[in-house]
Amino acid sequence: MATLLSTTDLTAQFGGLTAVDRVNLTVEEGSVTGLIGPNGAGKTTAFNMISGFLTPTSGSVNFAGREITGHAPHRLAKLGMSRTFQHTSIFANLTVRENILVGMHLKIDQPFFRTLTGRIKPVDEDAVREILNLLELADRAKIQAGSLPYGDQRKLEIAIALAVGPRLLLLDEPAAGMNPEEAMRLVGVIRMIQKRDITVLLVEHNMRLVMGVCDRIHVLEHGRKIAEGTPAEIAANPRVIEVYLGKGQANA
Amino acid sequence: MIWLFAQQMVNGLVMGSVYALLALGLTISFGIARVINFAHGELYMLGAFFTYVAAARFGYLPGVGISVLGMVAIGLLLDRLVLKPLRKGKMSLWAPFLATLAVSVILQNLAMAVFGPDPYLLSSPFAYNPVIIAGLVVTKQDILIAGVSLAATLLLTLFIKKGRYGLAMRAVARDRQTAALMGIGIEKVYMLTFALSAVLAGLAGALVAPKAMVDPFIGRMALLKGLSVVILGGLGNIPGAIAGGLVLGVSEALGAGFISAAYKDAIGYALMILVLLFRPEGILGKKMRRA
Amino acid sequence: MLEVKNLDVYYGPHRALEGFNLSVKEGEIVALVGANGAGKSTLLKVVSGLIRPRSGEIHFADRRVDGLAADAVLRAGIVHVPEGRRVFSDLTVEENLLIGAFSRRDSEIRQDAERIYEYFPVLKERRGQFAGSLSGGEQQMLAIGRGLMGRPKLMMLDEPLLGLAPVMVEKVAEIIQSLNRMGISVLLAEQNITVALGVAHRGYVVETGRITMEGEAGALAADPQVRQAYLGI
Amino acid sequence: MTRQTLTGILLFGLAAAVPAFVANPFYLHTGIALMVNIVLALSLNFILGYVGEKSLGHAAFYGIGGYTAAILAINYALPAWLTLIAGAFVSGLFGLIVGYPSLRLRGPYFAIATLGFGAILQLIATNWVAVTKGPMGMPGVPPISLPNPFGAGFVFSTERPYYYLALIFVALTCWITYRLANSRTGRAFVAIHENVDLAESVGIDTFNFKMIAFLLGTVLAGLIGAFNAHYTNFISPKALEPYLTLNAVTMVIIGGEGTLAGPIVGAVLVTFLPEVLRVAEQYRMVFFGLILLISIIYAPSGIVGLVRNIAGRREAARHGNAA
Repeated sequence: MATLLSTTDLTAQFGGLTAVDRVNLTVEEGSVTGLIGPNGAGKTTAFNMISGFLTPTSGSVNFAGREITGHAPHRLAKLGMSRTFQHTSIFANLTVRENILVGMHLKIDQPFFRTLTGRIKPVDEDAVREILNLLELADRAKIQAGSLPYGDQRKLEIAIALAVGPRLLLLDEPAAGMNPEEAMRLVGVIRMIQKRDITVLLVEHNMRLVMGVCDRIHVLEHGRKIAEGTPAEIAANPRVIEVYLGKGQANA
Repeated sequence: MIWLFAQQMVNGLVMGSVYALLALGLTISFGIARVINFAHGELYMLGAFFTYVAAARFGYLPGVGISVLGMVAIGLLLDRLVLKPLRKGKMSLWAPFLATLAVSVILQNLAMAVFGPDPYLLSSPFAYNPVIIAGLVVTKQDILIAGVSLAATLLLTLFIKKGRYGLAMRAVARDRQTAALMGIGIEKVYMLTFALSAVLAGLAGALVAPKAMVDPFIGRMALLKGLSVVILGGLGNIPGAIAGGLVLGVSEALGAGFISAAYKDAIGYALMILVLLFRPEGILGKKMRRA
Repeated sequence: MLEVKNLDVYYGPHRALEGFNLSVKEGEIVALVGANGAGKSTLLKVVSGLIRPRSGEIHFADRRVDGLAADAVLRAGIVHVPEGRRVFSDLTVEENLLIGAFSRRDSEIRQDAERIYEYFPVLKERRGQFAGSLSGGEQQMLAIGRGLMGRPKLMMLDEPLLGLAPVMVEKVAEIIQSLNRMGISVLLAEQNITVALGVAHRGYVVETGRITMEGEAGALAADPQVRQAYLGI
Repeated sequence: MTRQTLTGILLFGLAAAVPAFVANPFYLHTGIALMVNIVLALSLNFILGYVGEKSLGHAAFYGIGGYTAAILAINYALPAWLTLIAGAFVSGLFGLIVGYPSLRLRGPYFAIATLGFGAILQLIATNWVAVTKGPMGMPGVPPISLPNPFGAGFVFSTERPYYYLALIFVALTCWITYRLANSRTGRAFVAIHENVDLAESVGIDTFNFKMIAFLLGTVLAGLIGAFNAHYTNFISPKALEPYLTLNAVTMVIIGGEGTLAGPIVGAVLVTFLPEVLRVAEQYRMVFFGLILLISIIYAPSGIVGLVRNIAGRREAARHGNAA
């Protein structure tokens, strides 16, 4: 497998505080990779630097063979990276279908002036339906997104990110606020995404989900990477157990 | 030439201290309550008119005092009637924007209905006797303006640094939720903020009125000056507002003296646009994140 | 002392707490453990009056306190030290302490501040510095000190160990126990099971807005199921 | 053909038939004033309603269009078709200059910059006497005339041709708005308004699209400003007055931002409501201020939004998903 995404000595400082400290991550093409760590470990900051929402203080990000450090998010989307956000982030006043259409922005070839003169090209309805079906949202297409139940809103977020047609999908705490059944169904969704040759990098607190779905896991603490490995390796790693459960649990 | 320069510097510092007052009011309402008050100019206008009405019976200085009391009431009304309903639910930055814009139009046109469009002259016993100090001409009114502005600025700074509610204001500005956990009545802090902000604007109006005319439209220019200063100094930045006010006053006076009096007012906007282009966080501000 | 009955809390359409029951008795340290996003912070915020519950009741010292504003809850004797410490970074250490006593009108505020400096000498050294310049552990001490300035009967601590270096974790754990010895009851919301259940008398395990286990702290610490709920193994 | 298109065509047919039945020039004049307001409101709607940037200097662009047309027509005797285009173009050029630095920034900077720009422009119009004739304004802007290569051109000497030209501009503006609604660009506009981070993350170049919306708005405002200068034969610094901006903002907000029908409804209300309610002249602006304020506090999505919400709730109820 080839490396799709890598960071080199990625660092973020705010004032005197170093939120992310020389972190090296790699994400193999086709894998589901997890980024975990206790709250405040710097996961979301790292995520924001990778996805272009935050410019790193130093270090670099490489994606699909080119350096993308500090590129604006819309440029990264063009290169095949899309993401979800920690707090539910949808277009609340648009319908579910319109949310997907906005997600397909880059796939619709229709410059501004053609909007005014030429025929408005019909949208690729098959693609829309496919995404809606994948996230089990097909029967909600005409509903205003803001009035969906919470679980459906979280699914819609993923649907929007998939509509971009990414090679790499970044999921920021996709299971936050989901009940256990919903979280387990999310495992199925992520597997399906993986089957479609989309690489996934996820930040998540729900360990059951992380252990169940990831091929590889990176662990951050205090802005530094403290471990990397398969779920089994991570679960057995004394340093990780100490971080999560406190001292003395490793040999319990 | 040197005399002209010095004279314009003095004139500039006098006006600059007024601009600083205006900008301080705008800056605390933005810094603490996240509201850009587009009716701030009308508060200035009301301060001048209140003084005009009160001075006719009680004389100028008592008139200024009465006007200040009136401004407290106006500030509280603005917060309770207009801004408080907008804080319910999710507060967007925009709703208070447009709401204060509407308030600005209402106040301006109410003033017009009451006083008519023609300018009034507010007379002050200090406005007519120039004093010559080291060859520079100033009126007592100028000295009063600079003195009161300086005193008000100092008092405000002191209050915010040392006062019990000044501390509360800073806490709310930084983190509203945690401030609530400390037992700070957030609504009280907002009321205080807008009362203070209105007093600062009204005081500026009351002080400048004897130097210029009073009409229902003077607020528009006052708002723009205040906003230019606030952009110059950095939004929500108190030392920035003071420094920005003085910079604007001096640049305008020098511009009027050496370039063109007609475009004196354009200098502020030109400065503002330059700052927006090259240093949007303001001269004294910290670097901000790209959008 | 604190009695939470049948609490339901919603964020918009999303249910954050469901049929939540919990109690803290006088003089007790109670640990509320569970993964991130389980609802621990939400419970604390509801108790301290930042969030309104949809249904259920909260009683404190024989008074009903649900629906009260944050300052009224504080005056009733409950102090909430929020997650992430949330010290006011551009206020000085001293100002942070003073603001913790904002709800008080008595004349002993200064004395209390001195007592806290005695207790946390590091803070005394830095009393004039901006709180933002303190290290994580020092900020946590400041947050606790600030909370003490409100003279609480019950102190609720939200993730006080988060992101602290191991030495600091032990130090803060000791502080929690000594608070308790001063006669303050403690509700401790924490991810770090070992420390939390180590200092607490009783504990509750929260998963996705529901309490799934409760009991004596030692017994919970020994229960393999708790560990499983955490690591997903 | 959708019901919406049908309604639109019907309305335009009706509007086009009006001059055939109405001879009174005052009524036609009111109709023209209404249509100028509609174009102004719809042009602001691209900025305020679609991408959600609070432009507080819209009158300035209307005024730029007017002054450009007036100066070119009076001083250089350029034909009206050219001055109208020039008015639109110059206004757009200034839109570019103002938008470029301020649309990049988040926060209130754009609103403040546009407000300041409006003030600078009024200052220039009042003081640059050599070009603008100063505060008294420029009378004698020639009427619009259509060129005729074979003889005398057709001069607009009555209200009727102006009425039709205004109707064409309304149709053009409505057409653009309508086409945007279901297009990629229109969706990008709304997406930026709703959630700028998410919009950026799906590949929308948000700065670029904000710029497009702003240029669209300023060009159309300039065009209708130029038209009005020819129609009234006059331009003065009054055309740049902030009250005009506020009128436009009121129309967009009370009607319902980000829709086609909203600003039109708003324009109708702002044009006729004071007449119907017999609001005294000097309280008219107080009245607009109050309805704007009430709308912001109690009906932030405007009249059209209220209607839609009711309809939307029905839709959700039908699907059994009202959460």
